[in-house]
Amino acid sequence: MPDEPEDDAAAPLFPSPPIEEQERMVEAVLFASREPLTPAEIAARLPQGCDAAQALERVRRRYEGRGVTLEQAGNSWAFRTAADLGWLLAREVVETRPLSRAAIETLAIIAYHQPVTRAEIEDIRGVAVSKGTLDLLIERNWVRLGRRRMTPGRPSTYVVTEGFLDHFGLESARDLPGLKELRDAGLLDNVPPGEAEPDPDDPNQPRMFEDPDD
Amino acid sequence: MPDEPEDDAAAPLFPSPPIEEQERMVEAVLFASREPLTPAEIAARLPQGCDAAQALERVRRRYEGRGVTLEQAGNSWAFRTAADLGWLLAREVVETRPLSRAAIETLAIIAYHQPVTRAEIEDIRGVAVSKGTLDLLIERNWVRLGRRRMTPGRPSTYVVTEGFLDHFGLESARDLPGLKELRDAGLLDNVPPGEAEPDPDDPNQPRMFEDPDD
Amino acid sequence: MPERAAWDQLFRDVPDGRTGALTGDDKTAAEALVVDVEGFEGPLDILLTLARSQKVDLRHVSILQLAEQYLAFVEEAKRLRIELAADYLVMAAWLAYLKSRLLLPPEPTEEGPSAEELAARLAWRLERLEAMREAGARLMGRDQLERDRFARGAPDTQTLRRTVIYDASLIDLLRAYSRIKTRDDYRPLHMNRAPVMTPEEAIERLRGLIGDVLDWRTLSSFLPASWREDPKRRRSATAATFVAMLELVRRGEAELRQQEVFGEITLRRRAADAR
Repeated sequence: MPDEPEDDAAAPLFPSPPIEEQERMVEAVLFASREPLTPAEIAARLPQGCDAAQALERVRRRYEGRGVTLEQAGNSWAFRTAADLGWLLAREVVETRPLSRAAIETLAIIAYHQPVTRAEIEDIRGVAVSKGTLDLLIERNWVRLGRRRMTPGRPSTYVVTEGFLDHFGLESARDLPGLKELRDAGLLDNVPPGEAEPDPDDPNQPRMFEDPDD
Repeated sequence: MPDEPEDDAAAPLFPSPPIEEQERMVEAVLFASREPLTPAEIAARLPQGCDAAQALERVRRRYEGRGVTLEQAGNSWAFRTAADLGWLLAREVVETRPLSRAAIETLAIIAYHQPVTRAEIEDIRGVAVSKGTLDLLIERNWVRLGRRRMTPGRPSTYVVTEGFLDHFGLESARDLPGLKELRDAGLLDNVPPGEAEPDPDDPNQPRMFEDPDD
Repeated sequence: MPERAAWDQLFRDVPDGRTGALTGDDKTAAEALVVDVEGFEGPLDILLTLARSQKVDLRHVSILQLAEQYLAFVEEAKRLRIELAADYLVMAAWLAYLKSRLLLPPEPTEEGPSAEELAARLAWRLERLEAMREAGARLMGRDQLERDRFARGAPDTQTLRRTVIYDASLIDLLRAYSRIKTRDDYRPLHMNRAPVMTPEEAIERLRGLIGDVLDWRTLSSFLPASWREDPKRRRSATAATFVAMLELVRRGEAELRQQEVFGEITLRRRAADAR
């Protein structure tokens, strides 16, 4: 077994590979993974001195319009078959139980209102959210706990994950369909348009689209 | 290969997609498939009138020299990581474990008594030394074989290596502290033999039964 | 949703909130509602369905009419002895209150939001719920992973190369050597001086002594002089000698006697003829 060099942090012993070669490497690493990878995760597998971001961009461009394309979901990247060819691949579909209406609504509310507390979800739906519904969304890796709200009781908030973005083919939560229209119509607020902040106990009215990752 | 499906027995109801589009389809089908696919299997998934063999050949050429290549195994085709990049997918996990008691004692005896034969090590430890223990120390590049002893049977001797000195920060094996220094450092029991009653609770007191060799 | 259709049917027939006598068919439809209440996601969901039956944009829905529709639904449920969950009843109470305020001229002294504001707020909540419902549908209509877009079917398995590096420090090395040297220097000394008498030693000793013991002798009289003073050594020797006595009795070489509980244990050689 070769002895590991003791000093990893030192300057690279070899010059970094040419960018074309880095591109091949990124291609190989991403092809091999089902899960989206962040540039940092990719960089960790490349030799020292590689520019993962640049190589990634080259790969993305190379696959533009192909049958397989490089997709971004949040901060992560993955190869996915082009959406227009989905009909060809019907036999690859793994049957999953369809989501209940409650789960779909809850998911939409979390996506459009994130970060959102359980009480806010319940206010919008007008009904209690069952623990099972949230558990299911968390288990599918579409929803996770966000930061606690700085209000009395410090309630947990829910946000959508990169897994959610990947699943629904969204680059970021900002790309949710109809987001702008809903926001302009005041339908993502906690109070009807024109009504003042109604609740003096709740000074930090949650704001839409705080970045879940910051 | 002629592109004209005119003389086919069953004329397709729809014009077949352009070959570029067929290429995209083959790309997507192969990417999403869980198993390698034969040209016939691919053709069965493409719309009527497609030329799977030709599209496959175009895909193969497109991926030539890339990080991922289209490879044939028997009559089936699948995307594979380029052979020269396989190492990218192997993750190195380095685990550090403490040397076993048997190994560290053997190493200490070799360091203090080198050159020393296996029989001598066993004599000093009072326990047999397994071959695995010596092999481990040799593999770790801390011990190597020295000259044979000029005694009957010409047994091998063991000595410590440069790697050993390097790892333990010693100029030479003679730098190892002597018995008196060990005693002063509190490592050796410094009560001269025959004086005070040894305390049975003293962990340094040998037990009636040696721990089984580890 | 077939149950929903049945339900809509029921209320389309009574848009002004008055229910006439139910025919047999109506009754069947109303009973389908029992199932349907289960299917509804709370009072707001029912209100949204009722509002849609008004066939106008939600912004222009008549809240008064909506309140009446809802109250009619609750009445109907009561008549059919359908158990409604508490929140449906809370909503009914609130809507009854809202209805009365919408119908009566506003009292100037009354504080808080006006009836119109409350109505607007309800309308907005319905609109918001509907917006989220549509957003959910749009989300589900997107190109979903493993339905419309696919990940690599046969991802390469990551091989994990595990390298174990054994490590030790100089102090480990010195401790190890000291341990060996300590063992060498003191082992015989410690072994002899350990304040423990083994049963084997005691048996040897007792067998040597017992030949002379024709009369009962106490256990303690068998202890060697050097094991009598130090309590630890005395305890160990006593235990070992007792075990030795039992062993000799088992072998038929001696007899034991204890005349009272916790009394002295005495021993003598067993007469040869008694064997």
